[in-house]
Amino acid sequence: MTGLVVPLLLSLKVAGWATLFAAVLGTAAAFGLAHWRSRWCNFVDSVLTLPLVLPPTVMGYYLLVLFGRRGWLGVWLAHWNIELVFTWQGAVLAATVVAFPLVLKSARAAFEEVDPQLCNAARVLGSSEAAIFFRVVLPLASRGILAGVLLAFARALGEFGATLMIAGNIPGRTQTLSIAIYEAVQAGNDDLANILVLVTSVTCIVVLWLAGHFLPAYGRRGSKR
Amino acid sequence: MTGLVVPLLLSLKVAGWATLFAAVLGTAAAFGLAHWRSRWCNFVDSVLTLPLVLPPTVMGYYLLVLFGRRGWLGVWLAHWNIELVFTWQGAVLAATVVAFPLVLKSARAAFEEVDPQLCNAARVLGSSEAAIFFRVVLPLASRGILAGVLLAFARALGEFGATLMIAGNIPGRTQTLSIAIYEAVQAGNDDLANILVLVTSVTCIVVLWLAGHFLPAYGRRGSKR
Amino acid sequence: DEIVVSAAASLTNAFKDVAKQFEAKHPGTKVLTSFGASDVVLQQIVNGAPADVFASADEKAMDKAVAQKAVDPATRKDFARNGVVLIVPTDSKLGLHDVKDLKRADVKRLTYGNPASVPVGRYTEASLKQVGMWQTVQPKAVLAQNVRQALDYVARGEVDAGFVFGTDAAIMPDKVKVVQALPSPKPVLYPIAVVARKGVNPHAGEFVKFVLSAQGQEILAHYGFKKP
Amino acid sequence: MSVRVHIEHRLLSGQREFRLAVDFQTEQRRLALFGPSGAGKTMTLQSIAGLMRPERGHIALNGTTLFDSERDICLPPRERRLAYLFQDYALFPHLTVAQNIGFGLKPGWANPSRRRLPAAARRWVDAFELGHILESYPWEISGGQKQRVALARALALEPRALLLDEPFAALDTALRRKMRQELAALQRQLEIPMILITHDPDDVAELADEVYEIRAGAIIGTVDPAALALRGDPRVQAAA
Amino acid sequence: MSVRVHIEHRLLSGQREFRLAVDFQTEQRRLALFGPSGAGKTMTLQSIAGLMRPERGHIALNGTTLFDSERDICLPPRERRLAYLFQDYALFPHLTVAQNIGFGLKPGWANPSRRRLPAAARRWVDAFELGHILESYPWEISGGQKQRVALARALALEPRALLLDEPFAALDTALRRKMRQELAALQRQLEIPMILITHDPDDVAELADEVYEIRAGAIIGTVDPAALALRGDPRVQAAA
Ligand SMILES: Nc1ncnc2c1ncn2[C@@H]1O[C@H](COP(=O)(O)OP(=O)(O)OP(=O)(O)O)[C@@H](O)[C@H]1O
Ligand SMILES: Nc1ncnc2c1ncn2[C@@H]1O[C@H](COP(=O)(O)OP(=O)(O)OP(=O)(O)O)[C@@H](O)[C@H]1O
Ligand code: MOO
Ligand SMILES: [Mg+2]
Ligand SMILES: [Mg+2]
Repeated sequence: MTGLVVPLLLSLKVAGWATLFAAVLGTAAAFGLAHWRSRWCNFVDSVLTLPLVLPPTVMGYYLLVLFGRRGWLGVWLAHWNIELVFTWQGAVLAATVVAFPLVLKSARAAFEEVDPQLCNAARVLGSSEAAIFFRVVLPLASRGILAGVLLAFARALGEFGATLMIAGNIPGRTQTLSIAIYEAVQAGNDDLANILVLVTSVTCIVVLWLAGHFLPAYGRRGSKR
Repeated sequence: MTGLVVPLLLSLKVAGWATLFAAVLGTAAAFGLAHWRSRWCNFVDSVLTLPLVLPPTVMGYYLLVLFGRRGWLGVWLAHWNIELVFTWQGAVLAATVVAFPLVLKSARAAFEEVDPQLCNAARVLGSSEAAIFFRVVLPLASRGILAGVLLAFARALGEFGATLMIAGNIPGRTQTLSIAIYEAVQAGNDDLANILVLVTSVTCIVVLWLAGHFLPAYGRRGSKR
Repeated sequence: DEIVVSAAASLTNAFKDVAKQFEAKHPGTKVLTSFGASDVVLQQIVNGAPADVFASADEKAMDKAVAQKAVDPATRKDFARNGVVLIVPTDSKLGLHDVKDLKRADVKRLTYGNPASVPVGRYTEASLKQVGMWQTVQPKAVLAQNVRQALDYVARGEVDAGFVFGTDAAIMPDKVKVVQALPSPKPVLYPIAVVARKGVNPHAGEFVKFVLSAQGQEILAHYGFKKP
Repeated sequence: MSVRVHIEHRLLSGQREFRLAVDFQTEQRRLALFGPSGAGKTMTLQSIAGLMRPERGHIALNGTTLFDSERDICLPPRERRLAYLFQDYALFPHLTVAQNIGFGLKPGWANPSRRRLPAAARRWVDAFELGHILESYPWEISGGQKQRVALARALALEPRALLLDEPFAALDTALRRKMRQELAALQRQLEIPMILITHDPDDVAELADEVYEIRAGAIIGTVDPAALALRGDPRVQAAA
Repeated sequence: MSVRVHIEHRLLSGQREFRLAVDFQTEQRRLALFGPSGAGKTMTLQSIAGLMRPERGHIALNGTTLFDSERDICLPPRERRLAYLFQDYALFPHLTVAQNIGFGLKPGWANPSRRRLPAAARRWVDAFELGHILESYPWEISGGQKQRVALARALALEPRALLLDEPFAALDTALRRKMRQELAALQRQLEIPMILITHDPDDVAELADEVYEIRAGAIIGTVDPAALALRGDPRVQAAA
């Protein structure tokens, strides 16, 4: 039983933090891109999507090279006593990087759908651009952003290639559900694998389902139909 | 040089087909979910998101169990002389399954944003529900759907866990760019790995960038700002 | 106290057992294990993963670790020996009896680990070259990312035959059948060493000693490994 | 010619409840609904068009039952073939003015071409002075232009009846007068029923034979179009 | 009190070009813009409010320069502190009526609470009869209700000037009269300039001291409010 609970809690912790980071960073980047009217905009967008394109293991390898003891970011972080390799914080880093583009793209599409006339309305009512973002744009784009955040959560929960590389596979410390499943499949332990898959699936369904209930009420304008 | 071209073309072929399938199936499923007003709706949505949550290798394992020579779907397909294991078609299957939820979630959010009043306008103008879908809903949701499709393409291009499992790693036949990168990194062949990563990145950036230019023009209503 | 042991995937079952018995003998010490393909583990250690002990499935990976000064060469010891075997699904109707039978046209697909990164693949390549079968076998191959994947393909009947370690074949006696043990030009040896880093963990040396002790060797033997 | 409407509906929004209970029947062809803001005029029109399904009641037009809650009949809007002008226009934002106007004239699953205007639509484009904005998108035109496009789109279809929700509210007096005449001409020519929502006594005077006054969701009686014109306008009272 | 507007702008939509070249200056406090649909009235008002940046020109209000292309001055809309009524209302769909009206009264990064209405807004809620729909969302209210909410939202702010784009178009005669009086009272009380776009001669008669006629993007002259009332209305001509 503890064999299930520990990786489950670890997975939720890692996926939770990663989703939070990906949501904040992805939304901020998307807002920037949606308002930065430049030819380079789509280019930067494509570059930021790369973590999705590279095989996670390769992503993980580069993270390892960058954040390892000999990597220049790793050396820098060591000054602050932050260690990422073989720690759960490393797993959060891996999952964040991989989940980030999912929020970015969804949020950007959502931001660009917001009627600019409504921003104008807020402007003449005296709102600053920051206030407009939080009071008008963000709520109106929330449905699309939420879709991206849920995708990010699912992806973070399932992430394992990059995690395995940078955080390793240490039961009780960095062995998330995904890695445990991988190991069980590799060990030919089909029964354990099936149980773990079931736990992951149920967890994910429950979380996504709950999130579905927090959809903002004004979105229900379709109810007149 | 051919060592690059063959996996590149294979990757594009696999990612292209997978994106096509994921786009059509994901959009259809999303439309169904956006209009099916039931308590089960969010549940089904969560279940359909599962391919994103399970580690790709595990996804591949289940696909193998299902579509392998002894799997019940594999046996059935064998009657029609369709073989998926160790063929590039298998890679398409793997990439499609993994990319599908990305289209689903983005498209669903986009569909739910379409003003139902516009559907009503089309209804009184004599359009059938199918015509409304193609003439009103789809174009208005196209930005969000496109975001999802681009994510799906990137994911399909980067897919390797599930592909490796079901399509295997046969140079010149099922060895996609991602698998070639993985192999190079695993073998400690950093130079080759870097070149392959560069090729993948450039390919992806170019494709995503081009796609950005096909964004529908009416979406530019923000230009008044 | 904790020690972190990074080891080859083929050692998974055996080393978990070793760790448990080591903990029993040294109360208060906790052994954390992390398994992966030898070369993956190597990369992690080279990049400064906080591991204390490295156990690899072949000499090549350990040589690289030494070359990159990731492990202390003075502590390096071979601790186990293994062998490569040719296996087929138990219900195989092809009637293979020898490596040479792989020439036959009705053998369409077979599998082994990718020689570029998987020790078992490197051993397989050397053996097949020795018996002059490499050119024949290579075009029919599906490369596996590690031993266990090769085993899995055979167990599911997706391929007609495959090459794995003897210890892996022993995991699924009901699904795969060993046809032949391959002669190997160089012995299949597993080296172990203490990772070199600031403030070496004093328990690391003790763990290596335990693996080499009579008790450690007994556990490994239980999982099918031979003495080096 | 006959129009028969008897519907009941209840709408909840937060704590607030709005009850619609509209009942009228007439042989007249040109009707107007008249009443204060929020009285239920739009809702009545939407029920007739099939955009809203009332809880109870029946609706019949020239003997054809469009809706009957007891016999569980509810024709889809498509089969009712009515022209409906939305109070907020509901123009398709992804289509040009020409495509918006041609929308109903082009069957099938594809939208009309970006430039070519169907012949049937030409009449309304000319009458409503829309020729120069055919290639513009809805966000590129003015409020009054939007309203005229919406009206042209609705009328181009040769409908079985006209349902118009404040069709001239955003127009200047001159245009309003011209369009009123066009509409009256069309109505004479096609001999179809028309139901009009308006706050303008001139519209009523020129376009309606019978005026129903609606308040808080219920018809409270008919008003004489001429009397309405006088009642509504203090200047005329002064002049008279 | 003085209003000075001199702006030039060019808008392209497909092949079509629209040229705006508006120039007027006055010491009167109550102005009206009058002209056919598509003449450039809304665009002029948007330029004054800072929602559109004209290519050339300057705009000054009571001596304060809001815009000057030569000195590269262009105050952001926020700092102009004007009340603006959008022709299409532009209500926030994610906020209730109460929140919409209170939007400008609540500074900071959070929206006003769902129910509590700021005291400053109460006057307009009462005057425009919006009390019963405070908790409804914009898609749950009628066209005229939307217009009144938009007007209340704009007026609640104690602005430096009023810019109103067809403020009563969707309202019935009785409401219109009442709101016109409210607006006149506010305007007298605050002593601020007001620019009004309307097609209704009654609005002009009651709310404007000076009327500019605008056609095809340019001011073609002023009109006497009283004359306009007579010119616009055939019934009055008949009665007179
Ligand atoms: N979706 C809804 N939910 C709840 N109440 C609604 C909804 N839609 C409209 N209402 C209410 O129903 C009443 C009638 O609305 P309707 O749109 O029919 O008014 P109307 O007579 O057309 O008014 P106007 O002249 O202002 O357009 C209004 O009080 C409105 O607030
Ligand atoms: N974004 C745009 N691009 C190009 N042309 C535009 C754009 N917006 C408006 N126009 C054109 O500019 C002209 C003036 O528009 P404006 O909205 O100011 O008219 P208006 O006087 O307010 O008319 P109405 O009484 O119908 O509201 C119109 O002919 C319109 O088609
Ligand atoms: O034990 Mo290995 O490193 O997968 O051949
Ligand atoms: Mg209405
Ligand atoms: Mg206008």
